[in-house]
Amino acid sequence: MAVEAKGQPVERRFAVDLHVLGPLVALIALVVLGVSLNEQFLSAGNVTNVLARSSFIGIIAVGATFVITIGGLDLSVGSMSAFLAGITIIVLNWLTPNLGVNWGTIIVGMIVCLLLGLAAGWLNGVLITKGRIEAFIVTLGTLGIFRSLVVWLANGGALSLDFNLREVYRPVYYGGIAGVAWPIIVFALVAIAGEMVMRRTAYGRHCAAIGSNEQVARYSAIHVDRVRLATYMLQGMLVGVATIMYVPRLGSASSTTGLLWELEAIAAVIIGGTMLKGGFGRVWGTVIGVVILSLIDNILNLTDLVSPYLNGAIQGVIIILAVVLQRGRKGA
Amino acid sequence: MAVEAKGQPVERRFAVDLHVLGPLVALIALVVLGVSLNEQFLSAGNVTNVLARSSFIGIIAVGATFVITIGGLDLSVGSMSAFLAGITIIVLNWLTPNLGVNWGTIIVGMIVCLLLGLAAGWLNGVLITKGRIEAFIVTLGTLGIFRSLVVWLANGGALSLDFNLREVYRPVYYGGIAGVAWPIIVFALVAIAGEMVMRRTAYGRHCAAIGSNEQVARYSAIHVDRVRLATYMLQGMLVGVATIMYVPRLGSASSTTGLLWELEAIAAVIIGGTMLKGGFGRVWGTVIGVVILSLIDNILNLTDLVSPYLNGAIQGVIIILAVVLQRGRKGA
Amino acid sequence: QDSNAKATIGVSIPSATHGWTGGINFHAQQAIDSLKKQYPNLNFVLATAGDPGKQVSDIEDMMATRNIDALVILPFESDPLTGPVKRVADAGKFVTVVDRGLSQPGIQDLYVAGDNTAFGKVAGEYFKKKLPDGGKIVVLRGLPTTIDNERVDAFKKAIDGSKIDIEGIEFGNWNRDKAFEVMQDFLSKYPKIDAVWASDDDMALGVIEAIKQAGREKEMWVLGGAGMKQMIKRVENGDTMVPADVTYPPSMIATAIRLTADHFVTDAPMVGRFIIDSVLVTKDNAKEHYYPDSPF
Amino acid sequence: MTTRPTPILEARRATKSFGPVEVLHGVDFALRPGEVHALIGENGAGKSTLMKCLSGYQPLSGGDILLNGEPVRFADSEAAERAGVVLIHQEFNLAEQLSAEANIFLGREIRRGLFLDRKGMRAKAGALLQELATPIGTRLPVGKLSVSQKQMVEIAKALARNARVLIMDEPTAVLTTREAEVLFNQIDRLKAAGVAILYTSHKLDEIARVADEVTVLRDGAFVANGPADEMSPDRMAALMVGRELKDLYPEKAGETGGDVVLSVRDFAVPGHVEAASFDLKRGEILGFAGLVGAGRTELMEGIMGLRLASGTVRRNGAAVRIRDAAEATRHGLAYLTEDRKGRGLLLNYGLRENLTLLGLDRFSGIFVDEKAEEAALDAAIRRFDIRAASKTMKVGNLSGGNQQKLLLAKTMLVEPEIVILDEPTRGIDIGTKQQIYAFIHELAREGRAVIVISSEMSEVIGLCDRVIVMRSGRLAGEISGAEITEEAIVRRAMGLETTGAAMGREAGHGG
Ligand SMILES: Nc1ncnc2c1ncn2[C@@H]1O[C@H](COP(=O)(O)OP(=O)(O)OP(=O)(O)O)[C@@H](O)[C@H]1O
Ligand SMILES: Nc1ncnc2c1ncn2[C@@H]1O[C@H](COP(=O)(O)OP(=O)(O)OP(=O)(O)O)[C@@H](O)[C@H]1O
Ligand SMILES: [Mg+2]
Ligand SMILES: [Mg+2]
Repeated sequence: MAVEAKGQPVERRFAVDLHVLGPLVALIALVVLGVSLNEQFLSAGNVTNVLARSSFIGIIAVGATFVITIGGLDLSVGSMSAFLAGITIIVLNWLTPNLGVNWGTIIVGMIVCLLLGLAAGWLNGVLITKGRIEAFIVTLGTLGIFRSLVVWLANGGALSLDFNLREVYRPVYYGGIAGVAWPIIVFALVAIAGEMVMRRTAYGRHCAAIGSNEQVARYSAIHVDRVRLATYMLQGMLVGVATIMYVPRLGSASSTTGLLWELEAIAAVIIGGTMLKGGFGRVWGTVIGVVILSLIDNILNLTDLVSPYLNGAIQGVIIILAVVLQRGRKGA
Repeated sequence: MAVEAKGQPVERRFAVDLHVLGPLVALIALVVLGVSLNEQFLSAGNVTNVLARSSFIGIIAVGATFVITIGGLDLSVGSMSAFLAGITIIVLNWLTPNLGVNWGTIIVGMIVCLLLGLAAGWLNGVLITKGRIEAFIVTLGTLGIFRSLVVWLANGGALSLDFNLREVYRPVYYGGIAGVAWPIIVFALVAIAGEMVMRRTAYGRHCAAIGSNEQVARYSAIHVDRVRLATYMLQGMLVGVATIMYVPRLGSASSTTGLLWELEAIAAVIIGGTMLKGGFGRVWGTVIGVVILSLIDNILNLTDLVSPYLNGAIQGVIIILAVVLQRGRKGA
Repeated sequence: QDSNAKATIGVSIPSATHGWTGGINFHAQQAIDSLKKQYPNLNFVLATAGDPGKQVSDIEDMMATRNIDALVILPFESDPLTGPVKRVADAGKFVTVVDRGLSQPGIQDLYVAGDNTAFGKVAGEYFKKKLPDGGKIVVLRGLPTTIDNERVDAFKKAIDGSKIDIEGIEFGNWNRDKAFEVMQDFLSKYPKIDAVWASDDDMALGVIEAIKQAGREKEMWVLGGAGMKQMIKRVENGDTMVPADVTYPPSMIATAIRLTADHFVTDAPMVGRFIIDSVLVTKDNAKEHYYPDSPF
Repeated sequence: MTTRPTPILEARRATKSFGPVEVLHGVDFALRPGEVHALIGENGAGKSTLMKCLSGYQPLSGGDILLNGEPVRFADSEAAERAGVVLIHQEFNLAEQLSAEANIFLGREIRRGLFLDRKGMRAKAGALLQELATPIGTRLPVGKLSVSQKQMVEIAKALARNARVLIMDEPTAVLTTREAEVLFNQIDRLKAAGVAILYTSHKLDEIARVADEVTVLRDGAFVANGPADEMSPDRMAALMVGRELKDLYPEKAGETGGDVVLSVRDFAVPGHVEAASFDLKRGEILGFAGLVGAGRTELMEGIMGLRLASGTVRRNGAAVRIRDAAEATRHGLAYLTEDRKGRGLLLNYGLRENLTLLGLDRFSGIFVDEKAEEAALDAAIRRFDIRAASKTMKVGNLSGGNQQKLLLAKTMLVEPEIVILDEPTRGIDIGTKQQIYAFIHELAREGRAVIVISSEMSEVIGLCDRVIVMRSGRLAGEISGAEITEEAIVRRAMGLETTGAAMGREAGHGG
């Protein structure tokens, strides 16, 4: 404590401010950059595109915020999503002849997707809590498992949703109300709910406690394992929600579906100011992190400043800069 | 004292045993499996192949063990290696006309590779210590940067080593002494050195102290930042060593060079019993972890039990099982 | 004719990371299954790799543990594989190289070549024909690899001298989602786009969705590539957005495996170079390029 | 009186502020070689802060520090250490995953060439711990040690630094009197060697034992200073608290005929406790005495379901199974851990979050009612006299004693029927102690049952109606009423006498 305390007054308040505003500042900087580079940048169309795109990673990243807050990690979300999409498509195609091309069928598919998500999360959670295996290893393992199950189900190709059913399903991604696309609405709802749960509920408090000191949590009558399991299931369910929004977009699942989403999600969470070591989580920060990430791609596409070969480098630099703006946070 | 002696030790020793032997048991299990599947498995040729190819990840993973022990993380090692390989090849091709096709040229190339590795590690380290940015973010950023620099240098294609020079260089990977291939020898030396440093030097101890409790380390007059920087530089240098062994194997560098090595390295470290949260590292465990990982691939090639689509699933399952064998460790 | 000659044939291909490689995987397995039935004494070893390093390992393993008599390989990249494949050939094994050639001539016995240059050229010429008095187009390229470079360079060369100008060019990673997002951004960036060269059917699907979303189907058409059955079907049905396609048939791997098998079961000399040409698929010839049972 | 040596370390008009709050207001203070100087004061008086400033862990906001008469500014603790000034922290300062030996020599490793001289260090560490009568395995990770053992390692670490000025912040807080005695012998040795020692403790009887000179702080200001032999514990207490303190312990209720609310039979915690059987009656205060490592903590943690354990537990006659703390709470049990920092509080969270963590369900329907929490916090601050610079500060920045008070408040928030207090007054100033004793009595009179584990003999004697003495994992005897004397307890704790332990056995058969 003492050292933290060194010359605290000024420095601390300062640090806190930056730390709180950091992600926001970075976001604003990016927007300014975008506008200056292309007048189309703030057009309704483009804004919708960017936000709608980020919704998948976004919804997943909200879950990741909780997982990381309890001091865990879930590397499997990306391939889990591909797996869920695959199964959902198979189920839908199989239901269509029986239930016909209508919302009923789709609803059933959605429910399957959610339940499967919960199950997948449960699998991760049980292996981690009961099996006492490092989350990194468990989810690295399930990452491989889910991914190759999709490839296997699709015979190495892509699983495609029945064409007619897809026409019915499309609005879930492309439609919306009052000009706001559904994925954006859902993302917003999930984010708000997430922030509420994290800040205002006992569960959120318990997550932070576990991540910050598991022993203290145990001695404070918190069911550490139960909370942990619940968190991984929450993550799984949110992957399900994201997948429900994803399937209608291209109506297919393949080996490339959800590739590296896990990395993007974790990055978003940390850019948002949550600590990788656990003990402190901030959902709204994550949301900003997600938007920052998809803005980077968008800006790179809207401009031809650099050879596309260097896109990766620019991304890297911006990610680091975005976090430099919230200095003072302990690096590890 | 009375209580110390009582019961408690037994319980602990038990736990420790599993935890210590865990990786070994897994390794042995895999070997048995391999033998039962194919009598060629233990042939000198195959054993050499497996060990030689694990040497890259292996050498890198030794560095990763230190990085993780101080409570850090380095996601950039894979693309760093690609980057180093690329530069080294460019330098070698450029030197050849002047210095000619001979060992002199190659030695110069090797030195360049090592120095560049140190520099790259230094970059990571400085951003993390001085910039106070989460290691995850910094190295995720540099991952993108290094990777796309290679792509850019190679104009999207591959950088290839001059064929004549390659012939001279080849023995560094394919040659050896007393039937033991060079990469194996180097890997062994690095591993032994690593274990010594971790166990028997003040530096090793300071790494563990920092990972275990940075505050305490600082109070104990350890120069936390200096040690951290040194560790990331060590990692960078070891990536350099690995790259020196790697270039003669494929004689080229491209966007796919060293792909996902970071994940394999971290997985190996954790399978080996090092804690992702830092504070405790075990180099010999890492070595076993690396061998386990490359055995899995090898075994999958020994038979056609499963559809190749499912390879990923098998890998996932085995990785998890390998760690189940060291239960009792705290999951997160 | 000795149809009971014993032989083990190793097949090393990239793992199914996108549509086309998925097709490769499918056709390879198909061919192997049917050949196994046909010639019980032929034994096959199939290995898939996610990167050149792994592919080299696979070859090493085949040599060390499966003592293969022949190797059929679709090199992940030419340069890294040249050395290792050469060693296989030097060991006296029969070597068949598929699609992309090795960096040194004369290593393989049999070369079943896909022609990436032709792939780009055919596409380019189609653009020239379809846009005689020029136009604005955008290009989505695959992953930064030699193949991709060959295709794009050939394409550029082909449209050279025409009044077609490439407004934007970005990597779509041979990935539908990525292509969809890139195209979305192209659409908001360029008010006028006459055509899109998606250079791959997977990406084409993403691109088409983006165009639909923007409601600009009427404005532009899309040329993909590789002959995915969905796309061939659209061509056959005369879809205005998908007027044509350029083949790059993953079935070439099957051809290669068959020919290699024949080397052991027939006495006909199986050496030399078979070029699987990239042909333009239009409404007229779409039928003969449609394989309903392929997943690709 | 011989002429005293010139001061080696001095503070002149030392002030220290954390943000807006000033916690040291111009303190003057001098430390002389070969002398033990006791610094005493209430919780939050500023003792630890002053010590941290003197040893370079925190910079002064104003005033000077003089070393051998020369003004110095220690850049950091390392600089201070180079000048020979070493601090033993009030809060543990050890790397849990590292061995005792590694911790003792951390940053000061003995090397042979490139490598560590591990044999040498193990030998030295072993010797040091031997001198401190704490023969633990030097290879054992510190995390596996008990608090008292950790404290000894901490002390050994400081001794290994061979300091000219040794500053000890409540070193005996977690030690039993016998262990403390071991420490005092070390202090005498150092004193003889001319080391200057700054010492603080809330156990005033100790001050008389070790100190040559005493300085009293109150609310960050200098109050009094004088030779120890002129200061009686009562006088010191008065100076600290600023009022007369009489009869520390309240009147005992006498024989409590309440019915049994908790009965434990044949209880065993593998590796720590065997065949423990005892009853707890409504309205009584039951003390558990014993030497460190006697396993009292483990027994209670076992009963609370916090450790693997076997045996039968009855609540009001009904057998219950308690698998975790939540179930214990449901059965009306609450446990105050002895390990404040490791198991008690979330140091990087605020007071409110910590206070309500155990009883959070009382504050949450769907959402946590933060207003209610705030109210609860205000109530707790008043009831337990918690002195915090601000309500939003990190608990880690609270003074040790105030952390302890907060922990007590947290435990009591669930209004337990049965309260198990493990070292409840650890690190708490004499004035507050009095309040807490009164509070414990209050609990008993309300008809709750209280178990007090304490290594402070006087506390057990002054407070408890009945005392069970434990000895290396077994109940070594029970004494009640007038029989409760220091001698009686010690004899049982050391196994010289076992009368009264009979009850445990009979009960064992009965259960
Ligand atoms: N880092 C800090 N930030 C803010 N306030 C602090 C910090 N450290 C100490 N304080 C405040 O300074 C005051 C003095 O604390 P200190 O620890 O010196 O008291 P103490 O005399 O050691 O009490 P105790 O006997 O309980 O240990 C307390 O009110 C505490 O809240
Ligand atoms: N967290 C722990 N892990 C492993 N062993 C422990 C732990 N805590 C204590 N022990 C062991 O149990 C023994 C008893 O611990 P402890 O000293 O807390 O008993 P106690 O009777 O509560 O003594 P006191 O309460 O006076 O400290 C110690 O000797 C220590 O070796
Ligand atoms: Mg204090
Ligand atoms: Mg205890």
